[in-house]
This record gives sequence, C-alpha cells and structure tokens, in this order.
Amino acid sequence: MSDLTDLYQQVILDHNKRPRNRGKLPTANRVAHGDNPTCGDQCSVYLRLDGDRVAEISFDGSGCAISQASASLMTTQVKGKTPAEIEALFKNFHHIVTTGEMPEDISDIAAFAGVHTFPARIKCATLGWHAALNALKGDPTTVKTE
Amino acid sequence: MSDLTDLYQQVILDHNKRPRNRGKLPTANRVAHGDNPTCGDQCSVYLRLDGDRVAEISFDGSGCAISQASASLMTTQVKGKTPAEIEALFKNFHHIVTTGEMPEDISDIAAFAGVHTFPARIKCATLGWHAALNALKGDPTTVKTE
Amino acid sequence: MPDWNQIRLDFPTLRQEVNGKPLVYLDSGATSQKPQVVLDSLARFYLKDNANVHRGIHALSMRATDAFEGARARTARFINAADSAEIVFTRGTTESVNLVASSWCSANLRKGDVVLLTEMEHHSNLVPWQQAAARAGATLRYVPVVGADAELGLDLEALDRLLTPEVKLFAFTHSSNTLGIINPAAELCARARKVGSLTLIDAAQSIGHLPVDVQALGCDFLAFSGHKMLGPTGIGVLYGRKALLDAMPPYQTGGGMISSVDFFESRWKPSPERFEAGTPNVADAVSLAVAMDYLDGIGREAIEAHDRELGAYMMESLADVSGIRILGPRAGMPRSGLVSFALADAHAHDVVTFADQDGIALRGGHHCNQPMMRKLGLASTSRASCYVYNTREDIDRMVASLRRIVKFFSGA
Amino acid sequence: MPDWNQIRLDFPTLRQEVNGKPLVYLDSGATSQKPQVVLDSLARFYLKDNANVHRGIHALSMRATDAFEGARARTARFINAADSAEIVFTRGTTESVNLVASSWCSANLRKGDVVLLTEMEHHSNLVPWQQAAARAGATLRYVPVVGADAELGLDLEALDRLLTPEVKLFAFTHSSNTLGIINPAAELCARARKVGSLTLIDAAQSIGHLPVDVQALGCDFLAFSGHKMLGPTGIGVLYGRKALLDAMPPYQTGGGMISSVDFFESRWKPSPERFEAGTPNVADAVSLAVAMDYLDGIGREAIEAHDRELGAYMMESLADVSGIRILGPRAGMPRSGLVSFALADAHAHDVVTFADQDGIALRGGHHCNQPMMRKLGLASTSRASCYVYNTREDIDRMVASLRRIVKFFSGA
Ligand SMILES: Cc1ncc(COP(=O)(O)O)c(C=O)c1O
Ligand SMILES: Cc1ncc(COP(=O)(O)O)c(C=O)c1O
Repeated sequence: MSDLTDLYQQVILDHNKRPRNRGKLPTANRVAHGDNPTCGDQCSVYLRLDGDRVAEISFDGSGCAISQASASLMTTQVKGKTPAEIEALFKNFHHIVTTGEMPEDISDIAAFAGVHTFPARIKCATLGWHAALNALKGDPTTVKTE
Repeated sequence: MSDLTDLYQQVILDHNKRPRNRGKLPTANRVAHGDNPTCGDQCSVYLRLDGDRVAEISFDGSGCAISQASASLMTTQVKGKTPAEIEALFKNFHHIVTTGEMPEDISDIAAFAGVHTFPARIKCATLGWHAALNALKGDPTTVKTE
Repeated sequence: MPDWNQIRLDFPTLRQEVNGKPLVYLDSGATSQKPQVVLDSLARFYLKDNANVHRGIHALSMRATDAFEGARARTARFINAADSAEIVFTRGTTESVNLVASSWCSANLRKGDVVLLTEMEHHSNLVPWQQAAARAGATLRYVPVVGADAELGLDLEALDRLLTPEVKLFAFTHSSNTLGIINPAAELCARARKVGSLTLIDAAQSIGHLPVDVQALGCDFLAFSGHKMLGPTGIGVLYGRKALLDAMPPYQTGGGMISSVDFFESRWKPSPERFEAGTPNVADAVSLAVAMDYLDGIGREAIEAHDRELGAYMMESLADVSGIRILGPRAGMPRSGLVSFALADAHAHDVVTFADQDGIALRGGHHCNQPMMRKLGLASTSRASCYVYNTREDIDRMVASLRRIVKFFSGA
Repeated sequence: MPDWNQIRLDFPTLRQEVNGKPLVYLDSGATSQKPQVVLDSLARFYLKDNANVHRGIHALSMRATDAFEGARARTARFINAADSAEIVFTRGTTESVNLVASSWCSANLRKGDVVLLTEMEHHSNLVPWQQAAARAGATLRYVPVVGADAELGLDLEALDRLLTPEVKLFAFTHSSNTLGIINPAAELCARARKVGSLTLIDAAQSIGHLPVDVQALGCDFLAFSGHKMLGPTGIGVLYGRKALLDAMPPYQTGGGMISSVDFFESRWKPSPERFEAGTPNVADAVSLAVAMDYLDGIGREAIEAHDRELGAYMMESLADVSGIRILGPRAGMPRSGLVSFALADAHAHDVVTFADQDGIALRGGHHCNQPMMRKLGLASTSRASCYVYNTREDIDRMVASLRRIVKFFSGA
C-alpha cells in the first residue's frame, strides 16, 4: 500500500477531484488534442498565447487520476510562462516521473515522483504536457503518448 | 538395411532400371498427367481404350525408383483389362502399400508391400496408378497425389 | 464434477506472488494461462520431433508432419468439422478474420453488397471488414446492442430489417469480450442462411469456454486463437467449409502452398495448404492440440457451468460496490465468466493499478470495442474474466480490493 | 575459436537415435534445431510472465510487454537497425515478404513498373511478387544464374541492362537455399539505389549464419525467420526503414494496430504496431531474442567460418562420389555450409530414404526453387545443410552412406 500512497499523493487526488482550469477556453488561439489509444485517455489543451507568454490555459478530457491531475497541475504551472520555460518545466517533470528523483526546489510536481515505479503509467502523467507542448508549436493535430 | 531391401525389392529395382512401356503412345485416345508438388515427381499415362479394354498403355515422366517402377509395373498389369478390373487391381495395390499385407495370389505387385513402412513414400507408389485411373475417366487434367 | 482446486494446480504460472500477494489472475479474456501438459508438449516437440514439415521424408520430418497433421485432425474433432481439410492454421483470430475478409471478399464481395456485423464486435472482427468493404465498394451494417448498459444484447428484431438479400456475409462474435454476453449463434446463422448470407463466427471468447460444434451452429467460417484456450501464443485457426475454401484465392503466397511455380505464373494446392504459405508454426499447433485434449479432459459443458457460476457469483458480489456500473446482462440473466464495469469514483486504469498492488490481475481499457463503448458513453471499463483455474476466493479477493479502491478515491 | 563439440552438447534434440543410428542432422536449411537455452526461455516466459501485451497494466502484462519490446530492441541490435520501430514481428520470412508485396506495392507499384528478382529465389520471395505485379499491372524481371550448374551465381553484367528506371523494387536472396551461394548483397543494394530502386533482402538462409548489418548492407527491407536461426517456429521479422514503414498502409487490421476505431472508419498507429494486428506471438518473439544472444555468444564471424569450412569439406568429400552433379560454386570457390546435388543412379527421394535408414537427415526435392531447377534441367536434388552443431564426422557419415546408395542402385 505504501507504493500506492506514493503514487496517489494528496496533491494528485486533490487535482483529480477538483481539477483546475478545466473546460474549453473561448479565447484560446492555440489548441491541441492528445490521446492514448491503449486506454482511451483523452486530453485537449486550450491556450491563449499573448506575445510570447501563455496568458490563459485550460484542459478538457477524461482519463485516470494520474492523467487528469497531471493535466490540471500542468495548467497551473504553465500559465504566464514562455514556451522555452515550459519546455524546461516539462523536462524537469519528465525526469521526475521516469526516475523518481526530486527537483531541488520542491514544488507540487514532485508529487508525481511515485509514478516512476509504475512505468505503464508514465504516459498517463505526460499526456497533458504533450498536448500543451503541441499546442504551443501551433500544431493543432492530435498527440499520442504511445 | 533389411527394411531398405524390403522397400527396394529386386522387382522394383529392375522396373526402375528397365522400365516397361515407357514413352509417349502415338495412338493414345486417353491421357492424364500426375504430379507430386512436394517432390516434383511427374508421371504421364497414355492409353488406347478399345471398346472397354485397355489395348495399349505407356507412361512417361521422372521421379524416384518407387514411382517409376510402380508406373512401369502398372502398365504391365493394366494392359488388356477393363476399367472395372483396373479399379479392382488398384484397390488391391493400395491395400498392399498401405498395410503391407500380401494378396492371396502372389504377383509382382506384392513387391510393393515394403512401402507400407515408409508412409511418406506411399504417394510415390500410387502416382502412376492415379494417373491411369484419371486417364480412364477421360479426365485429361493433372492428378496430384497429395 | 471436476475438482477445480485440483485443476488449478495444473497451472504452474499461478503459483507466484505479485507485489507480495498470491497472484489472482482474472485476465483470461486477454489471454489464458497454460497447464503444465501444454508446456511439456512444446518442449517434447522441440526435443524429439523438431523438423520442417510437408517437404521432408527423413524420420524427424515425418514425425513433425504427423504431429502437425495430427493437430489438424484433433482440431477438426474439437469443433466437429466434417473434414480436416477445413482447418487452416493461422496466428490467431485476427489473422483468421483477415484471411476471409481479404480472400473471400476479393472474390465475392461486390459494389452494393453488404457485410453485416454487430455493434459488440472486437476491432479484429470489425476493421478488416471496413477495409474489405472499402475495397469492394460494399457497405457495413450493424446489429445494435439494446439497453443503456447493453444488458439486452443484440436487437434480434432489427435483424429482420437488416438481413436483406444484399447481405453477403454476417460476421459476429459468439461471446462478447466486454459484455459477458453469449449470442444465440445457431439462430443467427439460420436466419442469415435464409437470406443467402454466409456467416463467420468470432469464437475467440467461446472456443475454450463452451462446446463449439460448427455443424450444429451451421456457420460457414469460424475463427479462434490458441492463446485464449490454454494453448500457446502465435497459433490460431480458421475453420471454413471445404467448398468455400477451395473456391477462394490464396491469401499469403510462397513455399508450401503451391502446386507449381514458373517464373511468370503459379498454381495452388487445394485447402488447407493453399492458405498456409511458408513454414507453419508447427510446435504451437501441436501444443494447441494438447490444450484441446486437456479441455476435453475436464469437459466443455463442465467449464461452461463453472464460468456461468463464477459469472453469477461476480454479479452478486459486485452488486453493492458503491457507484458501480456493470455492462451486459443483469444479475440473474445468463452470462459468461466475464464482467466489465465502471466505478463512479475511480477510473479503470487506477482500478487496475490498485488491484495489481493486491496481486490481482484485471484489465482496464476499451477492450478493442471502441465504437460500442462510445455508444455506451464510456472510454474504458475494468474487466475481470474467469477460467478453469479461478475460484470464488479469487472473486472475493477482487471485490475486497475494489471496496478499498472506492474508499480510497471517494474518501480523498 | 569456439569449441564446436561443446556447442553440439547444447542441442538436446541431437542426442537421439534414428533407425538405430545416432542422428546426423543435415537439414538446417529447412529448419534448425534449438539450444536448451531457447527451450528454457519458452518455458520461463509461460511460467513467469505469460500475459497479453500492450493493453495491460497489471504486473504480468507489464512484464510480458517489457519482454516483447525487449525482444524487438534485441532484434534491432542483432541486425544493427537504427531504431526498434523498424522491427516488425511476423510469422516468418514468407509473411514478411507478403507484407511488403501487399502493403508497399499497393501504395507504390503502378502499371508499367518492374519488380526485379533473381532466378534463384525461393518461392516465398517470388510468388508474392507475381501476385503483386499482377494486381498492379507491373511486370517481373529476373537476374539470370550463370553456368550449367549455376556455379557462377548471378549474372552481374546483366544487372546493368535489367536495372532500368522502371525497376521500383529489387528483391533477392542473401544466401541461396539450393546453391550454397552467398550473393554480394551490399553491391546489389548499391546498384539498385543508383537507379532509384528499393531493395528487399531475403535473409532466411543468412541471418543465423553470418553477420547481417542492415545499415552496412544498405537495404530498405530485410526478411527472416526465427526457426532457421535456432529460434522457435511461428516467429519471424520484417525490417523496414522507418520512413518507408510509416508511409505504408496497414497489412492485417484489428486489435492492437489502431489508434481509433469508429463504426465506419479507423485510424492506425505508426509502425511497428501498425503491422502487428492481433495478439502477437509473444513467447516465441521473446525466445527468438534468446537465440540471438546464443548466436552472438558464439560469434557470427566464427559461425560463418565454420559453415565455410564444412562447405569446403563437403565439396572435397563428395567430389569422387560416382555420378554426382553438384549445384552452385565449384570446389575451391567460397560457399556456405549447404550443398545440393543429384546422383545419376539414384533419385533424391530414394537417397533421402536410404540416408534416413543410416540415421542421416537430408532433404530431397525442388527446395521451393522450381523455376530455377527447371532451367537447370532438374526436378529435384538432395541437399545437406550444416549449422553450428555439425562436424566433419557428420559429413563423413553422410558420404559413406551416399557411397552405399550409389552402389546399391548402380549394382541393381
Ligand atoms: C531462401 C529462403 N527464403 C524464404 C524461405 C521461407 O521461409 P519460411 O518458410 O520460414 O517463411 C526459406 C525457407 O524455407 C528460404 O530458404
Ligand atoms: C471477441 C474477440 N475477438 C477477437 C479477438 C482477437 O484475438 P487475437 O488477438 O488472438 O487475434 C479477441 C481477443 O483479443 C476477442 O476477445
């Protein structure tokens, strides 16, 4: 059970239950859709790029607690950042979920460190991030995490 | 070695070396061709049906000692017989090569009794017979023993 | 009555711990575990008889050919085919369906024709027909599933409307891998025959679970996989009526299926060789036959009863799990030993991860039934599927785990 | 230098008597025997990790997926592919060729185009192209073999004439299963590339016998079977360059290869999944990777040298068998460990039956090379083919048996 509580940390359960920035964003000027054909998880990311910063962002979709919480948390992290900063954030996040290593400046995304012992769930954790990155690239096609 | 000398009886070696009725038959009014796609053995049977008797018969082709000797011996047995008699002869022959049981009135075809311990070779032994039966049916298509 | 606790001991794979708990394997709908006799038969083939088949006359090659053709004859007996030549070995159900959708359809399906399917088909008995229909200019029709949870199965009344003379082939699953429904296959075949349509039964989920008799069912084709019926991976079967198979063009071509080859044209052997190009999967075919012996040793009626009993027990035990939505037949209605369900509080993937920590193997996802799941408003479900080695205790452990999951997620 | 006598002990199948004599297995060109580690790996997979792949997240299913994808990565390393996604698991060489002849040709081969083959192709690398060409309205051309016994191999001068811009694909065997010739594959690929033609190498006979590096060879596709390289039956590989595979339409369709399915249309995953519909042959893929480990443990250069040495020794020992006609390279010319021959006095099938009584496994027939055999004026030959477990003693026993056969039949 200890592995499970590592995986489903309070932060994750909370974002899963009470997702932030959920829903379509009427003012979005970028959108991308991601899905995981293996399990049917889906995630759309809507964002408004203002100059070179993400002014607003939201997500939509359905899926497991990991994918939904990760997308929700992602939106809170990404807002106000530049694409380059977001790339760096994702790199950091990807490192956490694949290695379990904590970043130096502990933040909410460290809650995802438990994912690394569940390799099959890594693609759940990265689904929303991939969609966001693709939205930034101005590539409106569906992203897959598989 | 005893199984081998049972298989390759003197009669068979002799018919293989000095096949009877070999070659095309210019006067034939029935012909059929048989082959064994597995090994490439081939046998054409030419015959002249006169009334309801086989007046003349020959065979042609290439293949192993068993198939060539059997076709050769077959021509000597079939000549002068009616289709019904030939069917009966074949039944007898088939029984010998599949069971090894000798017929009551020992004849040359009993030499093929040794084939039954080499089941993969039964189709060699019956190739010429099948072609002959098909020729009698007036069916000029290729027969396969597989 | 077979001693199911004794039978379970025949499956060495089940004697292991997963995450510190004894394994409870409830994923036989995906693939089954193998009894020791099947593993022994694989080893025995390679140790004693391993050789290429058909084209050889040395001792090992003859033994391998006998074993392979013996497996074909055993398979014919297993499904009561009239003739061994009606048994084509394939990689599995998917390849069997593709073979028919490619070969039979290319010779017989024309513009304006219809292929009839059901909404509960597995992608493997659906996508190949989309492709074949597109190639031929034919169209697809679907027999709907009835009920918010598909609990009433196929809409048999709609069948009369759907089964028009344009329908050239009706392909349907015998037993659903998501709903736990067993379709009235003989009736479906009879009704199709009346309008002159051929039938293909996807028996992937039924073949190892209940008696399957192709002559009694009256089907024209039947497809199944070895790995779901205690046999090895990589081997499956297409049954086809001899007259149909012999009239069909080849599927794959190459060694073993030809009667003669020239640089610029070739001729084919009759079925079944016509459809088995290249070196076949000899060892796995031979071991599949051993799985058939093992299943018949238990008795397929007994297995069917065991499945039904475990299915009913699952329905009973799951009924009061909070927020559960179960697909397929309601409690009290007949069903197989397979139940799929959604929980209001936990997504299927979280359920499966959670159960796995308790040593319980479940499956979560769309189960290759995307279109039907979409119709039912679901992206995924969790699924528990039973077989000869499962017991009530396995189900008790699963249900206890599910209750903990619900508590964990709803409490958060 | 590997200790070949020690290696032989790894093959338990060889420790048996046939017709009262210790088995001498000289039929590896048809299929190889398996080392104990491969059999162990099959058993271990079923005992520990057996589950369906890809779609599951319980422990066994993750382990099975890791093992299967690990086998894919191992295969990529074995042939030095740039990317694991370039490895598609199939049933064997025949299916691999059919996949390209069906999928790639349907999208790329047009009326007036040419597929170039060689006269020494196995039916499995010939008939699929006849079918594809007929579908497309394309034509076939053949690189001739030179010499009354094809002893000079392919006519490389004719290549310039044959390799015109109409040639869209050149498919040829790396190592002939009848002639014992090894073709200059890298040169053939380079010359094809110059006229813009893609290349497919049939590596069925070479893959387990010499180093195969797809990047050094410069081929676009490469096909091989597991069962001829110490692996199990039922598994094989298609290598294809990623850009080509990703642009090709699916071959078989169904579960596992889709990205989304609707009732009336579907979308596909990228390669390699796109080409692996249905449950793959997981156990055999995993064991194939173990066979690769075993081969690399010996060293493929060492195996190539061993083959060449046994091939040369056969040529030497057979030279004065009376009435013998040997196909392929003359004594002193390089060749593989495979020799096929015809005896003036005894037909191939009689030779094989006779040798079998001496416990020696040979193959007789057209070796799925009918058109070339016809050109050489032969219906069949006898063939002896060596592998890692064969020794000079095996060849001595075969030659002694052949001398007895000649005596028996010529004396009669
Ligand atoms: C040169 C060659 N190509 C293709 C094949 C076909 O291989 P498989 O029967 O394993 O598909 C073989 C062996 O039979 C072969 O020797
Ligand atoms: C109903 C049904 N049909 C077809 C298939 C496909 O079988 P396979 O993957 O063995 O080809 C499955 C299993 O995955 C199934 O459950």
